[in-house]
Amino acid sequence: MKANIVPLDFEKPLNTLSKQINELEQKSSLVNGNKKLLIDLKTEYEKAKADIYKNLSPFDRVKIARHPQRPYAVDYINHISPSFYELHGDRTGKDDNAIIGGLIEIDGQTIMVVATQKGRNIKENQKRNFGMPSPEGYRKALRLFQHAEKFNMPIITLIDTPGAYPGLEAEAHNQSQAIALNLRELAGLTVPVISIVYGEGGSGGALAIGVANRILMLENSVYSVISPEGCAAILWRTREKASEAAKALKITAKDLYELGIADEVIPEPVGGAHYNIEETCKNVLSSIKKHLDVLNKLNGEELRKDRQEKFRKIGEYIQG
Amino acid sequence: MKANIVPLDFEKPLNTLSKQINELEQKSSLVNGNKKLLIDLKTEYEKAKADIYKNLSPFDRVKIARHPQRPYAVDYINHISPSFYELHGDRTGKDDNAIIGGLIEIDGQTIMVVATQKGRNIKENQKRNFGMPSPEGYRKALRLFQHAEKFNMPIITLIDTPGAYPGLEAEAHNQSQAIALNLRELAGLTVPVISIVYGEGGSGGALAIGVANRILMLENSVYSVISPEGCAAILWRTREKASEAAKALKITAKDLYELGIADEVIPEPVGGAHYNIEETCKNVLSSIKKHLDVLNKLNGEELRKDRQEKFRKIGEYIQG
Amino acid sequence: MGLKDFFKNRQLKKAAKQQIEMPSIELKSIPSDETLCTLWTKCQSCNQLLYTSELKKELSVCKHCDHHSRLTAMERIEQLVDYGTFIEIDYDVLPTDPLTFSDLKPYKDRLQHAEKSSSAKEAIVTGIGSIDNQPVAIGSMEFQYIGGSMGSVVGEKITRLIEKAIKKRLPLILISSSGGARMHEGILSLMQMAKTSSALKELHDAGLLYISLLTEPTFGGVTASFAMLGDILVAEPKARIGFAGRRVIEETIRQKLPKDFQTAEYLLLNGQIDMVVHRKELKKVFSDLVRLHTQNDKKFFFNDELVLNVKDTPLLAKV
Amino acid sequence: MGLKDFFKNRQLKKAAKQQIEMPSIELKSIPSDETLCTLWTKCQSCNQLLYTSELKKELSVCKHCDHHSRLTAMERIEQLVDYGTFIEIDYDVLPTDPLTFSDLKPYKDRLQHAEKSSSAKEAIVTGIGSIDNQPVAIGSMEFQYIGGSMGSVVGEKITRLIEKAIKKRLPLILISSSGGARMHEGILSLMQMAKTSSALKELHDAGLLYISLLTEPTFGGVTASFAMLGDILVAEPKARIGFAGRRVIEETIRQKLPKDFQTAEYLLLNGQIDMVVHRKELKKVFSDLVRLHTQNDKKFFFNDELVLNVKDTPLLAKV
Ligand SMILES: [Zn+2]
Ligand SMILES: [Zn+2]
Repeated sequence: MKANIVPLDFEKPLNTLSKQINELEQKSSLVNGNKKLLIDLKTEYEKAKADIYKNLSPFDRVKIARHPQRPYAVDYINHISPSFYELHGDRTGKDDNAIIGGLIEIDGQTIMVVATQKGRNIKENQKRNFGMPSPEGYRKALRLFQHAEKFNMPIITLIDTPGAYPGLEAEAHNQSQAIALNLRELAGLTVPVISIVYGEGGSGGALAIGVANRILMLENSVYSVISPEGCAAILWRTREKASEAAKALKITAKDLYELGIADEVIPEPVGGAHYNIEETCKNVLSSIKKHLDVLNKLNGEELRKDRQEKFRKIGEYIQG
Repeated sequence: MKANIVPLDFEKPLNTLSKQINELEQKSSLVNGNKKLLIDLKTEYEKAKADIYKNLSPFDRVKIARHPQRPYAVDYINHISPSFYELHGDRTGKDDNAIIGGLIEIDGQTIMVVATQKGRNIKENQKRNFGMPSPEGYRKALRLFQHAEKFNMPIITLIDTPGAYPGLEAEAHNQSQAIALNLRELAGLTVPVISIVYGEGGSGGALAIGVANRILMLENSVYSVISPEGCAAILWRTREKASEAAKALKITAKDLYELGIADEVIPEPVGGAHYNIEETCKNVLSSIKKHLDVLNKLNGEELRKDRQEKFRKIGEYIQG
Repeated sequence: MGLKDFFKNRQLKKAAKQQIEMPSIELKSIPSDETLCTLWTKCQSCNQLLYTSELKKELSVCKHCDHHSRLTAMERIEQLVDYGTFIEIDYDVLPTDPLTFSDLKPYKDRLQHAEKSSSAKEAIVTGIGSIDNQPVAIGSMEFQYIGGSMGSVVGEKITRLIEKAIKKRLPLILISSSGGARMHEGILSLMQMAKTSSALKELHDAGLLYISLLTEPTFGGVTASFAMLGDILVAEPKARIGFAGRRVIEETIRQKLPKDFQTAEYLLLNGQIDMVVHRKELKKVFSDLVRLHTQNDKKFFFNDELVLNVKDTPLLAKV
Repeated sequence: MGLKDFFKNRQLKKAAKQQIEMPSIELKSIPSDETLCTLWTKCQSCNQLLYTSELKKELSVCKHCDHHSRLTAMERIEQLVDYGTFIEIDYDVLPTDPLTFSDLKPYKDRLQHAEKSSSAKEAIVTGIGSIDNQPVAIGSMEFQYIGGSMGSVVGEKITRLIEKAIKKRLPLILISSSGGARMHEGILSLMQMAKTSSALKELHDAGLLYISLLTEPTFGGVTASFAMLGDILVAEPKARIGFAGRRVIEETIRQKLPKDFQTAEYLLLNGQIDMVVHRKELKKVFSDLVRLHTQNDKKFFFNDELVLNVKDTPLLAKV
């Protein structure tokens, strides 16, 4: 257990063991019995660790996806590009900080990055609105998508949002239309679009920047039509059943990969991305490069068609 | 002098004569002297009328252009088309009533009309903001221009505005950008665009819906880079010199025709459009048809080029 | 002649009066027993009792308070398209249970129950019909079927309808009434938003007209995808339309919302829709809009083969 | 060696330190006598006295309060383009008096006075230069010339610059500083808004980059046309930018405006511009932006003939 990482509830056993091991190790000399105990504890720790991380429930993944120390968009941006020119505003009255975007570079190719961004503390979250974009945020995103289209820049979107903001002003400014228009316009772009769900893929608010040629998901990220809590409240009539809902909804990276929605699951370090941000970013970058290499070989029309066909195929029904 | 028409200051002599004539005519029988007087008065009236309307100063025209009974956009629309489907809103939070727009028909051709609209009383003017559009109004206009482009509809814009609204919210919502974008996008359209200045052509606020293949001006309308009062306040340091400014600025329909900006001056009934709205609308409609006939024969690229060339040529400078 | 037959006849006669030259063949959507046996209907808004037959004649608009009561998907279509011209397509695209989803009740059971209670096979009916002799592709949502929620079938049927509209160069009309995406198909439901919007991009680029009619209620993933992408957005009076539900918003912002919030009139005022149209004006407005958007297009022509080309004709229709 | 020559030399040396490999030839814009004789400059913002030469070295940014003081059109260009690469074009497009306009003073006289007081021939300088060896089309407004107002000449020179950028496939940079349209040319000035925006439509459709730099102050017809149409909008700190002037707005709405109203920072907060950039960072930012927007474009190549093709070379420049 790494120090200064806030443990999740299912990690508590590890935490206890880790403490005991630490205490024993602090002691300058150990009697034989203690040596034996230390070895046992370490074995137990490794076993517990393996058990826990190999048997994470979907809702455990939700907890990891929402971990307050999980890397956010700016962390990825800073790790994968030597520079970042952030571009601001929807041009019509607002710069929504729940969505950030701008120019980065990968292997000498300019890329437009557009991402949802949460804050790490109250002040930051006031600014970022807990990563819940307003219509103006989606309109800023659209402006940047169109900018990328004009200048032949691939687009990478980084997604981690509880969803589009459900507020009075958001409705008055037509949240629905902002999302809908992005869905339509993303579908028509002739540059590569890669979306990476790195935390919570919160319904339409996530999809609004997620109509991509490739959807990549970090191992412990989730993507869902509704939050487990919201689903539980409606279908089970209590938010307490969120864990059941998480399972039923099939929201983990693995689920989405199996359903043919996610194109790749990007591995995370044991315990989750926050245990090793560098490693996570390295995995993300190498995955981006791999997919970009393929997409860069397609021309504009092929890229548009590739993206549209990806979504055209989604859905299960019977006919006859 | 027509009853219930509010006379303008320079029309006062006519009003007095007209009253005297009416009073004489009311009398059931006239003594000879009175008969003579009546004839003299009528001669004098006709002479005064001819004098007044033939020697209107530019600022007199401004007064006619701003006459509270002058026909407005809805009047023209109702007279020139059998139906009007008004389309509302910028889709992002506001429906600005200083700009109206929608579908009309002329000779079986669907046309998109976009117009500034003033109100006739305090309540209406609250709604119409005295015909001063907000950025959202220009964005509604842009939406309708793009709609027209998609469905191959000619565009007619009807202009009568003191200018774009200079307010706190208007600035916060980027009035400049709203106008600028309309200038650019209008320039690129591949459908015919005809603009008719029917009252005040108030600077950038008018031009924002006035980048057209043909600019037509009603006889007593004006079109200016700045209001005569505003110009006088800056250059003469007193608004009292508005009349001089009006003259210096060359803002009448005739001036603009001579400067090569206006393509046609549409005649008004003696005294101004408000003396005979039917006749005015008939003149407007026949002028529209004439220009539409010509423009309908051009293809999209020709229309765009025709419009761009019109503005490309404007400007006087010396080279060498 | 039993009571049922009596009413059937009565309804037919009423309908006949409404429709010029309506041939005396059977109504396509046969009213359920329940409907037939209900002489009176209570207005949901003003509580007045109304003759059911008269109410239908009035397009289900209350004559006392002008309340637009809910219609079935087929009633919508019958009110809008020329009598006998509607040909349903893709009626055989049916729901399955891709996630083997179960909450307090298995999704499979919900589907069965929905079919029974709504007399519909899914939450949308799509097809081709004509409005004042102008052919259109039309889809109409069925709120009675799991709250008009969009799952794979709704997404697929809308997408196919759009594809047909593109192929035949037809104007598209979609009538929404939905609580949003269908949870029971999880991420597949969400992705229908992208699928339908992507198809609409092609329609848009093809220069075709799309009129979206928003009816009580339209929310969530439906509003945030195809329903808001119309070239012209029309709503029925007082219809509630929005992204998030009122309660969710009140919980989030912790304040009371204005009474008219998310009504059609509120949306009009806030620049989100083009017009609010009374149900009795709808057909004329749609007819005019289709005409106004097609008459300039020299490439547009009436496709005589149109109806014959439609392979899948589920109902005996006057062709 | 007189005082004037002394300062000229001194300035040259200072400039030499700033510019790598700056050849010791004459500075293109020869400082006026007034400038040369002014050892000290008082900061307009904090009133501190500054060595004029040092202030210039600091790009006219006050070292005490960071105030970005006004630059001439040529100073702007010199600060941004690689030394010796700027080639002015259309320097011979000169103003006339199309309306024979006269207020308290004839426009002709104002033009003469403007030329004298600003040492500029009109309110804009346009040309071709390079930024870190990347060729760009660049225009820079001269506020000292009738408040940087846009009349026929400004509109014509900008339009020609845009046309050149399209022809040579060059990124465009326009630096605005203007009170708006020039009243003395009446409607002709207004129409320059349409003319420049129309040209920018062509540039936009040609897929070329346009960076607009907004500097203190940019208002009226300039903001409401080309200045707001950049792909990227950059402003200098605290620059005031808007459509209507502060006083006009206060008179209209009859309330006091917030203190930061219409500042660059206010515009950033209100989503109207992409970034506020310190003058000392400007060249690097522009250089990066040009590179980032051109490196993906396989069709883009460095046009060696570029400089040679420019017919009108007014100054002896290092070519
Ligand atoms: Zn009622
Ligand atoms: Zn200072």
